[in-house]
Parts: sequence; structure tokens; C-alpha cells
Amino acid sequence: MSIEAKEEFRPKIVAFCCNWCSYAGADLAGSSRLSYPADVKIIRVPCSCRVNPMFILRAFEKGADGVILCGCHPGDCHYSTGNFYARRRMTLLFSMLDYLGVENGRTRVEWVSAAEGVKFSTTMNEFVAKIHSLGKNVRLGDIRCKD
Amino acid sequence: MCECNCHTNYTLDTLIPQVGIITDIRQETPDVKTFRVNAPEGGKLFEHMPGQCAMVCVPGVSEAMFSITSSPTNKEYQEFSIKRCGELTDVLHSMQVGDEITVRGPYGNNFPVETELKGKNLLFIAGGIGLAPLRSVINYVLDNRENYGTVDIVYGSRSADDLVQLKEIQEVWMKAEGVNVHLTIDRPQDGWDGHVGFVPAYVKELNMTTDKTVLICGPPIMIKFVLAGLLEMGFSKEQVYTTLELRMKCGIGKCGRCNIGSKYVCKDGPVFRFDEIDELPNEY
Amino acid sequence: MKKIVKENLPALFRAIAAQQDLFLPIKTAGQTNFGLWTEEAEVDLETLKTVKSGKDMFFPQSETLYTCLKDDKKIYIKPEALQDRNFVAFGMKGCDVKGLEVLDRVFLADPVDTFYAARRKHGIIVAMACNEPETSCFCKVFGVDCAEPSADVAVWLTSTALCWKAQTEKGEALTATLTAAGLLEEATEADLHHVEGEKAVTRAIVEKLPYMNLSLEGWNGEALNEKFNSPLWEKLYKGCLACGTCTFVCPTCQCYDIKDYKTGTGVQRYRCWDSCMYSDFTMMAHGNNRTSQMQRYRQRFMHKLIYFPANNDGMYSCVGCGRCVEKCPSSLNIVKVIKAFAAEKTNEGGAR
Amino acid sequence: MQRLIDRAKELLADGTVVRVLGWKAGDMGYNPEPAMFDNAAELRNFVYDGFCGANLSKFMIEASKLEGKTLVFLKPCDTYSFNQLIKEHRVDRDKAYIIGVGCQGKLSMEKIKSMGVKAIESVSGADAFDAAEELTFETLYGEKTVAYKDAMLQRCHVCKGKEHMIYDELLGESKDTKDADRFAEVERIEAMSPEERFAFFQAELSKCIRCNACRNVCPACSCRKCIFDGTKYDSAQKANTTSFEEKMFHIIRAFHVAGRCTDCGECSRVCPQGIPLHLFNRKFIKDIETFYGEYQAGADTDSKGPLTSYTFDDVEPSIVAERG
Repeated sequence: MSIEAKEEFRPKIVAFCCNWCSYAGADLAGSSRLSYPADVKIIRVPCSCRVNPMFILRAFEKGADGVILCGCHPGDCHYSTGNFYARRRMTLLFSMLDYLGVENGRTRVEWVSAAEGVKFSTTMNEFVAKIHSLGKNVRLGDIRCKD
Repeated sequence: MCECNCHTNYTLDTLIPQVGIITDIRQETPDVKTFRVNAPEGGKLFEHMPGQCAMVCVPGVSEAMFSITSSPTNKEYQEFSIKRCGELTDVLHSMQVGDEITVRGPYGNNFPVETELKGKNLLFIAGGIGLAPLRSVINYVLDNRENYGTVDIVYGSRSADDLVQLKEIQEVWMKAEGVNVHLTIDRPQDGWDGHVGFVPAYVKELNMTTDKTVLICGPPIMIKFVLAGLLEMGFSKEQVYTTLELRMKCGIGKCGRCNIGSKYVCKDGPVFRFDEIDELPNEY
Repeated sequence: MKKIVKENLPALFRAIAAQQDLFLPIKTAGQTNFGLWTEEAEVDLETLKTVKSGKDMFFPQSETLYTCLKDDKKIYIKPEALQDRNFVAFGMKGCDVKGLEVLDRVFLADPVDTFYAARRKHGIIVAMACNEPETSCFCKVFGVDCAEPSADVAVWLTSTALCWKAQTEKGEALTATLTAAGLLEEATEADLHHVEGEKAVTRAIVEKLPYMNLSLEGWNGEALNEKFNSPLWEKLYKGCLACGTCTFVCPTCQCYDIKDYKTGTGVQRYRCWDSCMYSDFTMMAHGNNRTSQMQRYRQRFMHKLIYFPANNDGMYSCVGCGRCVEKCPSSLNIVKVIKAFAAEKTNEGGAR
Repeated sequence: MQRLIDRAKELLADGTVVRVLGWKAGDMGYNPEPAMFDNAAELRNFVYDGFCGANLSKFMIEASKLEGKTLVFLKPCDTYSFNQLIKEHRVDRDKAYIIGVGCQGKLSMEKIKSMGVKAIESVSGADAFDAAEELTFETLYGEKTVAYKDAMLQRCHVCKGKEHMIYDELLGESKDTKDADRFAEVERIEAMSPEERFAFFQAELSKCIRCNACRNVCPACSCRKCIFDGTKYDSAQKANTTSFEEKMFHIIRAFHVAGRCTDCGECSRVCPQGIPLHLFNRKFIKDIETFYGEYQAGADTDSKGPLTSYTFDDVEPSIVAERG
């Protein structure tokens, strides 16, 4: 709408974090003053397996440049098995997106425990850097959401 | 925001709504609220006739057809009585005075207040939220009292708390000359000394003379039994009017979903005489 | 009559597209549909029927009506601009053009749909005569002459040239521009002869088409209740999948839905094709007045053959293009319906 | 074919079944429709030939709600779908009497037309149990012949076999029609560059008109209410906005049937725009086999589906990026 100055690309990242481990991990990262880019928007979910493939596509549709899913380490799921199912689903979904020609690396799954504040922070920094190198998400966005 | 006038050089399509501002909200019953709507710069959004409807929309939520419950004789505003029963109405019920919505209309035909109903004795029969469209006619008739004969209003609801527009009924209609108001509720209730019983039975009990033109609105099951009762009492179908409700989208007889037989309820209705309804295939 | 030799068609398209938008049958991934002409596009004038009829050039499958912008409590409505640029719809067939006549009855009736009306006003239709019609075609039943379509311009594709005949003022204007540009030349006696020959051949084939003699006797407003209450529907609908293929490929189906889409910066209100075959078509908060697929199936044909003609001086809402005949996944179609009712009539007659 | 009609009549007469689910002859010799026959007299219109590609198993969901048993004719590949529906408790095995019918490959009108055969008046050679090597069409523009094999549906070239997975009795002879590898097409696409893949799928999916035929015909899409019919979710709409079809609808639909799709190929058969939708399903099937071991949905009625089970040592999603 306005005259666009040549702004630097700031990727929009959506991070789905499970309530029991990764969200606490993010919390720890915050309270330990570990930095991660502000471009990461965290959505808290009860369990990594709550994340439906449609959530991920929808995030892309509405303008996300990268989507990352964080959950408890396999075997540590608060609901015992949720993340095992999530793992299979995401593997298949990511493979499908790759098949459709979407850039590899826009999606990621990472297991982060409540104690791994450092891992959370480094993961996010890495992921943002990766998305930065991939550039804006064009292939999965909805044309109607472009302003 | 948008200061351009790119769209001012042609007539706006009927599908483009106007912005309306909610200027008053009355809690009628636990699940019915009456919303008063004005144009943002004041005054009415449009002129309408009793029985007509308008498409009310909360952008991004949904849009639905509601009958305009205020009378056209009211020169200041329009009112909608809306029962909370779905996604859109949930949002509407959470709105406050000053909030804006979009409205387009008026759509459909109206009760023939200026033609067939003129000079007639009128009997209004309503159940629950079904009073909404009839209220527009009743107030129109009361404001043009000399044009009509006697007025009887039979109005019933589940309980005394579910009677819509009770204040107006008691303070205006009951006091008006030549108007008989008969209220009823489905089950006995503390503090209610009026009639108890279902509307169809009450209509029969009242033993109305057949020199009246009848306007019915209410739940389909009530309409069905009231009509059967009226026919038994000697009324003919040509004397009875009602309004139909169907899924509507465009409001102008084009989008196709309210099509029954060769009629479009949004355009050829919603007001139908019962002999006209008889000609429609049984799909409403 | 004018003409242009086949080899020069790309030049013709380029010239038309330079002045206005040009839509014509384009093949994408094996299927031909109307699309915007570009240098790279694979123009396909050979395919008899595009998958979708040409209706979406005038009534797009999805179009934005307006955008709502919210600023705190205030709402701003920004209507979508109407079509104000001419465009050429090249290669529509007789049935497609007839389909627009049916849509006109709906969209140009009061209150006029301004979005459609603007497209009709700015659209110049260059209709192409059919050669080698399909056995699924039955346009003649609805009074269409596919050998000589009536439109702004009618064209015939012969083995060597495209013959061009303007039939309206709009058509004359386009013809004049293209002639002035040196693209169209006067057709010769031989060309005229050729076109007449083509017409005769096509018309002769039309006479041989299996659905040519389909009788619409008894399909009118008077038969409304008789047809509506027929037990036949219960048999006919059984294979119906409740998909919208028939309605979306149909040149006359005009039902639409109005929906909102949140773009993040506002709410886009758009309308899109809808289908009476869908279970949510008549769904509303307090219930659904057509709960079974039989009712929905019946609605489609009752609308095309009874309700629509009753409201529109006997004009049927079918043009006999045969797209539903070819595309229905279960091979159900309007012809089978008409035939089933006719057979029922004969059986009754026989029994008596 | 007469054998099928006779047997259906017997079963109706002795009360084993009260109705028959089969195919009814169309008016053109190549357009039969799925149909329900309520009595022996109606069976005069019964047909079973090379054009009866429609998989009848999904119709059994509705038939399972009716009083009495339904006789249903299932081709070998249809029985996989039926088994899967049993597994998902969508059909009632006790309400079905299954005659497993032989299949010699089903025909695609799209393919026939693409080979230049048009205005067909009659066809011969499409007999169900004695299919000819060559189909002969009488058309308004002269006689045309086409090799039967070339006119077959894509799915028949990768046929899962002549065995019926479930039946009460068998009738008719099948033929081996498999002449291609099931994953060959998928592998061909995998070998392309991401840009090529993207362009390929965009071109295919942009044709989608969102008619929902693929969803409605799919035996695995048996939800009472589809997520895409909901009103809550603002992308879940019938609009053809192109980007939605390309970037959401077909991916999610394929995902929702992943691990349950038997690869019956109905989606590709019914698509009015000829989109090769099986390429999505087969990609999932291939991935499932690679990552989690061989699995054929519908081969049985009690095994656990690949997306409803797991092992501790499953591959991590990062494998997708690692394999490049």
C-alpha cells in the first residue's frame, strides 16, 4: 500500500511448541537471556501430535516463510506416544512438500526438552538463518494474502 | 483509509452492502436481542416495507438474512430482533453499541399492507421470535390505524421470559384502540396469570370469527397446526399469509439456493399466501 | 465475409491482444479451457468442447466483490472495480453463446448484476462454427445451429483459412480494425463456397446425432408437481456422487455462493460457483430443506427443465452442449433423465 | 455377463439378498452407471463390461444402513477398498453378499478420445470376461480400432493382481493387465529438479475446478462431514481460487487418505480435468514403504495402518532434507 523502501527480508517463522517440553524450553531460553530472533512466533500446542498438516500449510498460506514443530524427545512425550505419531506424519508431509517442489528446509521438526533452553535458542537461530537464505515463501503462499 | 473515488462513477451492485452502526441493543429474552441500526452519518440505511428482510453481515464471520422488525413508519432507524442460534448470531450478540456491521437490502416482497390488507380486520398469530416480522406490520397498522379494521394479536412463547418486545406489547399495543392482545405461554409459570397453552390451541379457544385476514409467523410446526386449526374454523387459505425462511445468499433471486419450484424465496417471498404455498413443491 | 489464412492466425491473435484482452481455448497439461492469450500459450482450436464452457469469462468461477477494511470499530467497504476494458472471447461454440443468453435472463434481470453486465458490455464474442460434432451433442434440440453460431462475429475454420463474418455492431467494429491492420482480407467466392460446404456437412451430421430427436414434451410449468412427485427420481439419482462436475462444466448453471476470505489485512468478500449437488447448498442454522441427494439431484433437473422455463418464457436452462454427458463420473446426465421420463410415459401408455 | 444376472436372480429368489448393487447399461454402450436393482425384472438393464470401472464399495456405506443384505459385485481392486471400509467400520460385512467378479482391465473414455476416436455410436470388444485384443468403434466419422491395452485406465497398467481380497463367491475370469511399475511415474517426478516438479504440479493442479469428484468418489474419503465443507475454516471453501487448490486441498486430501488409500485409482478416473491425482497417493504409498516397510491398505481387515502405529526407531523428518 505504501511506497516500499528496499527493506531487508525478515522471514516470518511459525514455531509450534508442545506445552510440556518445547514451550518450557522456550521459556527457559527466555529466562536464561538466550536470544533468538523476534521473527519467530510461537504457537503453543498441547502436544506435537496436535499439529495437523493443515496447520502447517495454513501458516504458509497466510504468509509464513518457515514452519518449525518442536516437541518432547521421542519416548518422553507427556502423553507417552504423541510425538511418535507426529514424527511419522511430519516425515510424510515434508516428503510430499519436497515432491511438490517446495524448497527443502522450509519445514523442520526438532525435539526440545524443558531443560534445553540453549538448544531451543540455537535451533531457532539456525532455522531463521536457513529461511533467510531460502528467501521469501512464494510457492506455498496464497495470492490473496499478498498486500 | 481508502480515499479513492474509483467506485463512485457507477451504480453500486446490489451485492455491495452499506455500513451500519449499532446504536442501541435491547436484551429481549435470554437469547434474543434487538439491535437498532443507523447509517454511520445518522438516519436510516434505506426505506423498506413491512415483511421485508435485509442481509446483515459481520465481515469475516458470516452473513445472513434477517427480517426488519421495525416499522417503516419509524423514520429514525431500523431494528432487527435476532435470536442467538449460530456462528453469526453469536458474534452479533457479543457486539456493543457503536460497533459497525454491514447491511444490504431491503430484499423480498412485503405483507400487502397497502393493497389486500387495507380495510381488513387483521389477526396476527406469532410464536417466539416469529413476532419479529409481524411487529413491523403491527406497528405500521397502528400508525395508520384508520386504514384497517379490528386488530387481534395472538402471541405465544415457551415461557414468560421468552416473550419478545414485551414492553412494547404492554405499553403500546395493549393500550391501543381496537386492538386485542392475547398472550400465552407453553407451560404454567410463577407470576404468570395469563393464558397457558400452545398457540394453535389458544387460537381455537379464542373462537375468532372468519371475517379476518390472518398473518402467521413462528416455528414451522406451529404454523402447520395453526393453519389446520384455522381451516377447521372456516378460514380459507386465501385469507392466510406467512413468511418462509430458507438459506439465502444473494437476496436477489440469482444465487439459486432458496429456489423452490419456480419461486425464489428471497425475491418472490418471503411473504406468501397459503394458496400460493400450496402450489410450491413440498420442499420448504 | 472476410478471411485470414491459417498460418496468419498467430498474427491475428497478437493484433487482437494488443488492443484488448483475448481469451481463447488454450491447452494446459492436456486439457483445453478458455484462457488469456499469451505468446507462449498453446492455442487449441481443434478440440470441439473446452472442459468448462466459456461462461467463466463472463461469470468467473471466483471473483472478489469488495474488500472490507477495519479500523478499530469502523468498517470501510471498497468495491471491486467493474470490467471497463474490452475483451474478445474467441472460439466459443454455438451452445456456449446460447448459454450466455440463459445467464442473461438471470443476471440482467432486475436488479442487474453489474459485474456480469459490465463483462457482457465489454465482451466481444467471436463464435466458431462446429465441425465434427460429438454424439453427446444435442444443441439442435434447444434451437442452436452449431454450423452458424450467432454472435458478434461468426468464424469458420476451413482446411486453409479462418473465414470471418461480423454479425453485430461490436463485431463490425472489431472487423474494421483488423481489416485496417491488414489482417483480414475479403473472402473469395471459393471461400464462401467452402464455408457453405462445411455448414452443410455439419448440419447433415447433426441430423444423425443420437440425441437429435430428444423430445422435451411434457417439460413445462404445468407438469411441475407431476414431475416433482415422480417416483422415478428415486431410481435415477442412485449413482450420483454429489460432486459438482455437471454444474461446473455446464454453460448455464449459475448458482453461486458468497464467502469471506481473511487476507490478514482485510476481509475479501468474493463469490464463487456453487452447486445444488452439494449437501451444504441449502444448509442453514435451523436445518436443511433438502436433506437427501435425491432431492438435490431432482432440484437440478427440475430447475433446468421446469422452473427456469416457467419463469423465462419457456426458455430451458440447458443448451445441449453435452458436457455433463461426457464428464459425469457416474455417467448420469440430463439426457438420461429426459429419456427415463419419456420411457415411463410410453410404458404407462402401453399398460392402459 | 448373463452368468452374473442369473446368479443375482437366484440370490434374490432364495432370499439371500434383497437388492443388487451393480452397473446399469447406459444409453450409449459405453456409459454404464452404478445402480441399485430392487428386483429381478430390473436386472434386465444390468451390465458388466470393460466400461464398468466404477468402484462400488463406497456405495455399500449407504447400503449397509438399509434393511437386509445387498449383493454387490466387486472387482479385485474394489475388494481392497471394501476391506479398508470394514476396517474403518464404515460398512457392515454382514449386510453384504460379495460376488468377486473377474476383471480384464477397465477402459478409459478419456484415453479413447485422446486417441482420436470421437462420435462413437457403438463399440465391440469390451466384453468383461472375454475382452478382445482390439476395441472396434463404429463412429459417425467411420470405423476406428484401438488396442484394448492402450485404452485401459492408468490404474490397470499397475494392477494389484487378479486375487479378490474378500468375497462370498467368485464369478468370471480375470486377466493380468499389469505392464508397468507402480512407482515408475512417481520416480520420474522425483528425479526432476524442485523447479521442474513445482512447475509440473502447478500446471496440473491449476486445472482443478474444485468439483470434489475426486473426494466424493474416493472410498477412503468417507467422513460424514469433510473438513473442507466446514464453515469455520476460511480456506475450507468451494471457491476455485487456484492457489487454494494447488497449495492446500489436494495435498491435505491425499494426506488424509495416506495409509488408507488402496490406490484404487478412482480419483484419477473421475477427474473432469484429467489431473493425475494418483501421483499424490502413490507418493505417500511409496514413502510409507520406504520408511515403514511394505504395506498395502485393504489387503486385510485387521492390521494397523502406518499412520496409526509407530516404532521407537522411526526415521526423523529430517531425512527428507538429508536425502537431498
